[in-house]
Amino acid sequence: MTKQEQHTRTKRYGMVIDLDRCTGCGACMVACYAENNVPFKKNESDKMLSLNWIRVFKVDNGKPFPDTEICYIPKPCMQCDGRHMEGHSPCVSVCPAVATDYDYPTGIVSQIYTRCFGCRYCMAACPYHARKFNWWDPSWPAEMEKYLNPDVSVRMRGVVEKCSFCYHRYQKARDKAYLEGRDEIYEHEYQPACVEACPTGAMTFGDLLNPEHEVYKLSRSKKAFRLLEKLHTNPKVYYLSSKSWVRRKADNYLEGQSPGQQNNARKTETASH
Amino acid sequence: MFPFIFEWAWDIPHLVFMGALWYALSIIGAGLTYCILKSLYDTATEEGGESHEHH
Amino acid sequence: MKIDRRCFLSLVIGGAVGTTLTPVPWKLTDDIAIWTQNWPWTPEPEEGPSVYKKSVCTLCNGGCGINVRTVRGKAKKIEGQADYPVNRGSLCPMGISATQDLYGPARIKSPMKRAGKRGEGKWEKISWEEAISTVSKKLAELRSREKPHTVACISESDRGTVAYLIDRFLKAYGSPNFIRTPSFQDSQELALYLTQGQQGTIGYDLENSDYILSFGCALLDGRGNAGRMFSAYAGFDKKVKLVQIEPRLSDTASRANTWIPARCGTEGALALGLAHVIVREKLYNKDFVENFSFGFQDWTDEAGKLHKGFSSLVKEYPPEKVAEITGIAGSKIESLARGFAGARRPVAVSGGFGQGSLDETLAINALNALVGNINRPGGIAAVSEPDYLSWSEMKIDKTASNGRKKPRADEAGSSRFPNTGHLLYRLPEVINSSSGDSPIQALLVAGGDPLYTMPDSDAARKAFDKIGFIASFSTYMDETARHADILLPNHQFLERYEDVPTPAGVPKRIIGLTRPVVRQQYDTLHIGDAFIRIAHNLGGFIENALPWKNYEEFLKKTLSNQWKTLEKQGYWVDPEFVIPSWDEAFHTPSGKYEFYPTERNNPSGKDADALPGFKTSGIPGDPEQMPLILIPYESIRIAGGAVGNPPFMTKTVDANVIKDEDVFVELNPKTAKEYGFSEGDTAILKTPAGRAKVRVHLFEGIMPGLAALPEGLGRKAFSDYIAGKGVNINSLLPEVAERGSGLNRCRATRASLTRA
Amino acid sequence: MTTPAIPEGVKRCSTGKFALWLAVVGAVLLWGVYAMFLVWYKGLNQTGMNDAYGFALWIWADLTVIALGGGAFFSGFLTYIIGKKELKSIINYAVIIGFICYSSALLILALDIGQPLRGWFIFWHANVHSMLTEVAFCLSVYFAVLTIEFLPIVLENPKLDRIPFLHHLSHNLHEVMAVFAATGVFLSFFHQGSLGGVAGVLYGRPFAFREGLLIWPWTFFLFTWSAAAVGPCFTVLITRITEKVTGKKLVKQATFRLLAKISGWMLLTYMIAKIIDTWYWAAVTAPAKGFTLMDFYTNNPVYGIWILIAELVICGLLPAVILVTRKGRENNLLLMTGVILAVIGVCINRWVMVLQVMAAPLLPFQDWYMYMPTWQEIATTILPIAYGIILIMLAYRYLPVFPQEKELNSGS
Amino acid sequence: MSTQSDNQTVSSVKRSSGWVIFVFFLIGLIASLISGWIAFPKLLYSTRQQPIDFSHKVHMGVVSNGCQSCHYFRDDGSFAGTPTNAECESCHMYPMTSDPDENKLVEEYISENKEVPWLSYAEQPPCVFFSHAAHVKGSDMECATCHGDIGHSDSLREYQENRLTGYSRDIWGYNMLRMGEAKHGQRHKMNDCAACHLEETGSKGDCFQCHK
Repeated sequence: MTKQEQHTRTKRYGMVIDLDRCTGCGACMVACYAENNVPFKKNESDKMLSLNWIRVFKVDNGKPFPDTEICYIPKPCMQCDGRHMEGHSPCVSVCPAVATDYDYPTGIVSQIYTRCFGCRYCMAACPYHARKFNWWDPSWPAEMEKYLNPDVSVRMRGVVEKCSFCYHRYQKARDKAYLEGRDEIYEHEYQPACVEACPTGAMTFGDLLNPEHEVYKLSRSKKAFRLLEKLHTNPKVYYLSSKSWVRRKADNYLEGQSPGQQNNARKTETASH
Repeated sequence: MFPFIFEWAWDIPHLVFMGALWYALSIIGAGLTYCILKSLYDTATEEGGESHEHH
Repeated sequence: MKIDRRCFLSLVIGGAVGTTLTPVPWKLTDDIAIWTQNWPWTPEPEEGPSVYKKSVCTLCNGGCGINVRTVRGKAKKIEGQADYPVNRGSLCPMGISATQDLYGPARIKSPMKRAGKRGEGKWEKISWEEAISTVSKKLAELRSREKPHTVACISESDRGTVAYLIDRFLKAYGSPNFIRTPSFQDSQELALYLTQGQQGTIGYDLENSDYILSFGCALLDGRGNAGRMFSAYAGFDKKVKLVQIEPRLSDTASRANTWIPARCGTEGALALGLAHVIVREKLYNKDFVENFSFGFQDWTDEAGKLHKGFSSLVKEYPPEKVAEITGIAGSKIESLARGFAGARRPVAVSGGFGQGSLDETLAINALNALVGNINRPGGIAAVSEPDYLSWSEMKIDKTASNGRKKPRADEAGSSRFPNTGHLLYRLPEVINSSSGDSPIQALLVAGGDPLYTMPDSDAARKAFDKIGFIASFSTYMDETARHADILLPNHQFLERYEDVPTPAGVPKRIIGLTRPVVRQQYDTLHIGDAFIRIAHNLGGFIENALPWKNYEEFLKKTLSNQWKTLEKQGYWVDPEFVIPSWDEAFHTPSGKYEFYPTERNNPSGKDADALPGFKTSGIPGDPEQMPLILIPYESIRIAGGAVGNPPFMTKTVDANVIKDEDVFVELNPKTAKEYGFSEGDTAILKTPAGRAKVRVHLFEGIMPGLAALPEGLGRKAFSDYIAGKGVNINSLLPEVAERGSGLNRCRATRASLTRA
Repeated sequence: MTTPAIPEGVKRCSTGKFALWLAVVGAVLLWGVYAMFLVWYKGLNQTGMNDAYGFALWIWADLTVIALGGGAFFSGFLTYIIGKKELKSIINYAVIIGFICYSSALLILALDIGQPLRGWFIFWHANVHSMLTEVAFCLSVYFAVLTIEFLPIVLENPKLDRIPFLHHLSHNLHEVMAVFAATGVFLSFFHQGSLGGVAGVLYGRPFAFREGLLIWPWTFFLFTWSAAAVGPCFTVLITRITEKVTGKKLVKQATFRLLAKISGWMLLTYMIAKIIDTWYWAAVTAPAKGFTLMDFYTNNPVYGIWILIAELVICGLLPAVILVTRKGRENNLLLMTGVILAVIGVCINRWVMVLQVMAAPLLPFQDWYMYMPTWQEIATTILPIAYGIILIMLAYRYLPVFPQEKELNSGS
Repeated sequence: MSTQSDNQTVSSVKRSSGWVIFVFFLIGLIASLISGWIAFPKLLYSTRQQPIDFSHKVHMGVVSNGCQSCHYFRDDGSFAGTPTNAECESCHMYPMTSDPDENKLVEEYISENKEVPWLSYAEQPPCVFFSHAAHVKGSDMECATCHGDIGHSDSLREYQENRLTGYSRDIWGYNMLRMGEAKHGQRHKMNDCAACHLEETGSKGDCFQCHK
């Protein structure tokens, strides 16, 4: 059983998205749909009725032509660590049936569709709208069921679903490691579909605690920030941007507060953990 | 809900929460059982077939 | 013993008590819950070993290498092929969604013939024998009446084996009408021919450039080859500058280091303004300009006539004047010119507003010549096709040779447009204006979706209605297929073999191999096989011209030298392709790069018409009646070409682009206020070509006075997941032919917006 | 002939008239039932909810009927535990109203979940950290208590009372009722609170989030307090409406006044706590998360600061003042105004704690989310009202609900 | 509407005695117990035979690498599970014996190029990710620990399928109440996994360890 114990060495898988590099092409969304069997409807224009595990938002700096700037913000599930970095993410503790849980070995917030009975409390709790409800029975026209990925179970009507950081890829990578007698998986072996598909390399994924992983360095960069930092949800999705207006769009600031101060405050807080 | 269910853990939250629940349930259960048994007894000790008068 | 109601009650109570002591209620409760977890109508994908197969995506002409994950013979997921020399692992959302096209409802599942009126959507299933013989009979009949030249074939590409096969078929048959669908390549190829004397495409070495000046080319919005552009962009370091010139803050503009919002259609003037500064300040590459170019200075021809040179032309475009035309400050123009000329490997890219006129393309190309970045790393280079398509000349009969000599129906190559190769734009006008029989009697649509993509689609449909026989070889039920008489569906690209020649814009010579990653799903036939079988049916010289058993045999024989490499790694890079040095590169009459394109078709004979001068923008429409200018914009999330959006892509589109069935027209808040519109209002958009119902979206990033609509919407065919959404921008854009080249001068139009 | 179904000594309308009204209300009920089956058969896409509005009209209705049904537990608490004998004359009706409210709440919950056939997971696989688990357990157990409390009233129907076993059962249940009532009060304190906790623990939702005591946010206590305050008001209101409709005096004025007085003081103390809570939230909790108070009340078509004023002043302090003053209670019009305002106040409170929580945007680049219920949602929300009316009609007609009715109407 | 007449009605009717009522209660009780314990399980499960009776015993004697000769791991670490024709074909392209089951395999499946529709006793629902690698490679577990001693069986037992859920009966187990110690190879519900995990690793495991 020693092997087993080594495998459970705590990781905190996280993502860093360089907003300066994101062109808003939507490949991450499409790759996610294809990888995770996300169904679609004829009318997808109501984004609050549209299943998207990752959605790319278009934001602008609000300045008039020609000083306008736009920035795209891809937003998957933030896989929050919770207020005191102990897995008390906003959604996990509210689920009455333990259908969503904090996976301690990886830091990923799990969602078990067959356990969920659709009370939607987790959706009310999530400040990022990362959680989506299956309002309809999923259906695929023509013979499109053929492209469904067997590694990810298809969700039935009436349950909540969300981004899992393509956890099934982690499961598969571990299988391979077991077969090859390794205790650890390599950084490149476990990459979510969106990160892999990003055609401009704006997304990076890995263990935030492992100094050898790229995200370790990137998440500690001066340009790094997270969405709604002030709610103390402690997301594991970091963003990079060289523009202060982008950072201002990522959180709420009272009159006179500047994004920089907030960031520094968070840095010292994280350091103390 | 029961100790043999996957989610069960012998920790303080479970003991407090489920303890209170089972405590309430047992009071209700005991109360109901008492009432039913007592009523059965009362019915049996009365003269059979005789209609009842109001108290 | 008396049995009464109470006994029955007792029995029931006993039964109820007993039942709770059996597994029945408890097991059923659990099993019913498990049943909800496993509803039979919720699909359960079959497990199996993952097998990855390499291929090349042909949904657009980008030609990206892909890696397809299959499980038990089903295509599951498409990823970019990391080592493919074009896209290097990057892939656009369209390519990722191709599995939806493969298995989707838009597929034509068998050959069919029309059962109702044209376009009515009623079809009758037929056998391949019947389909092939119907087409053969029609073609044979036209030939027997000595009218082979009234047959035309529309294709999306004129390169690669399939195009070659079809062209060869037409030659043997006797038709000159092999027509490629229009694209930004048209003006670039023409400009390349006129300035460098080379047939081929312009390759832009964006990967090695350090200053990319894009004249409205939607590099990151899906123009040309999105996969390659994304991978190039991913490789840009901080030193690379991207400058985007266009009036709307597109994704490309938003990612650019500098966004130059020049007025719509004035890109050519801006290029000349930049050239003015470069010439005035002598920032140009003297070696190249003095030794390897022609027509920079004024020159005298053999007859002794003095001609104006390029340097004299640009004198007419001082920054102040260009500022007035373009709306970009003179100082900005100067700094831009200095930045461009001062960069180590600058490159100017054309391709704005769809096709771009020849004048504009020549002016932009001249910038590359000025800085001497032709055939240099980070610059431009002429890329001609590799010579693997070298089948021996065939014998043709008299009917065929007579037919071949007839002028093309689209007037390309005619005295009016002698240098232009393909002019599909012209076809509707030629047909509609002809009295009597249509100059085209039979149309074979072997690619593209002309009824959707052509400007002024009403006119196009009218012209198509005059054509007696239309056969579509489309894989999908697209707009043109819906209007055809007979359908001969091609395999989807994930089911077929095909070679993919170097995508336009790539400065290399590459052949990629599309190959079946899944077995054929429906009763379809490779388009190459269809033509071979038609040829065999027609017999004679035509059969002899296409002597192969099937397409696969033809392909393997054609690529016999490269086949092994192609099978192994999925692509072949021509090791012999060397970009020639300046003294060997140019095949123009002067043997040099021609700033003054002497070969240019110039009926007026004036220098001003030969040189790429700026003609005041020819945006059609009356400014009094139609005060706005409508421009199309490309979105990487909406496929604007022949293949319609798969459901996945439409799902990514924002709610302020499509809402239910409506498309949003982008307006600057100032403009909206001027006309009294606010966010979400419905409005009627009118242009000289048509009218449409739209909604209003306010966007600060668009120039006041403009209105913008996305390309790729308003489809009437394909699938319920895209059809009926929004407006086909092409139907609102009138066609304006450029004098001399016949190319569409400007993909913009005047428009008015009124309350619905 | 058989035993009369109608209790002895009281007059009820003719069977025909009764049936007619039953049919009218029954039609509304059937409409609701149809909508209910639509929702169960086709799923929650029949509603106006979306991913931003995981909770909507139903959860509001749930919270509201439970708050209003709080009259049962609080009257029970006053009657059986504090020993207010005067309330015996209204406790039966309070229990029936409570029973209607709680059964409706459970029905709505069964509708509101996406997978009703897995609903039992909430008990079986309970997560003890979730406020919703606490709600589910306390709600269902308390409903069982209410049923037990309701049972003897049903058994007092003359026909049922003839059956010896049931007669004894009714008698014996009465004997130990205080034990059940006490258990009910204990449960009710918790689940009223945990309903408040549902919103209050959402630390990702600054509009709802409140700090608190141990695991309970302040909303936990505020919800219990407000239900205790307004529940009796609702009992008074429904009793008065019943009196109006039947044209009879059913409960003594003194009982109404006593309930109103207790409600008034509860409401006043609740409002003081609520205002302190609001102030602390606006001054400390929200700013720590980057929000000012007005961020929650601007830039949207519905939620203006009016809603806060309506809840705290017009439907909070005002009725509290009316009900605590003797003159206010003794003036019939003022009393009823106070009672109605208090009921509206708690409805507004539950509305904002559910709907406005969902509506308020969090990220600066997001907008307010608006929501419009579908007819299916409205029909199923009206369904409990129709069901309640029918149950009240039946109870009033066939059960000895009001012990004082004979005495009060002997003159007529 | 008089109580008088009603009284008469009631007292005039002879009522059945308490004993009779109790007997009826017992009849109800016993009937429901019998139907619940005996008839219900029979009704709930349908029984099917494997398409071909396979002898693990015979094959174990022939192959070199034990179970993994046929039930092998793919290179990517995934477990191939039930063998497909591709594996059987290597020996059974043509019948090697006169065994009727072997002949059936060759004639009906291999030569027809049709996969054998084996019924998998331990097939987990689609929401479950079961890692054979973690158990067999990571923890060196024997196949028999979960699947029982099937490797030495001469014949395939019948397959029972739950009519409601469509799952093999081996998931729930043959004991309707799932009481007592799990018999190896015949109980594969989550709690069975958890029990073993708790014993072996000290933790029941996280949800995502086995769910997908």
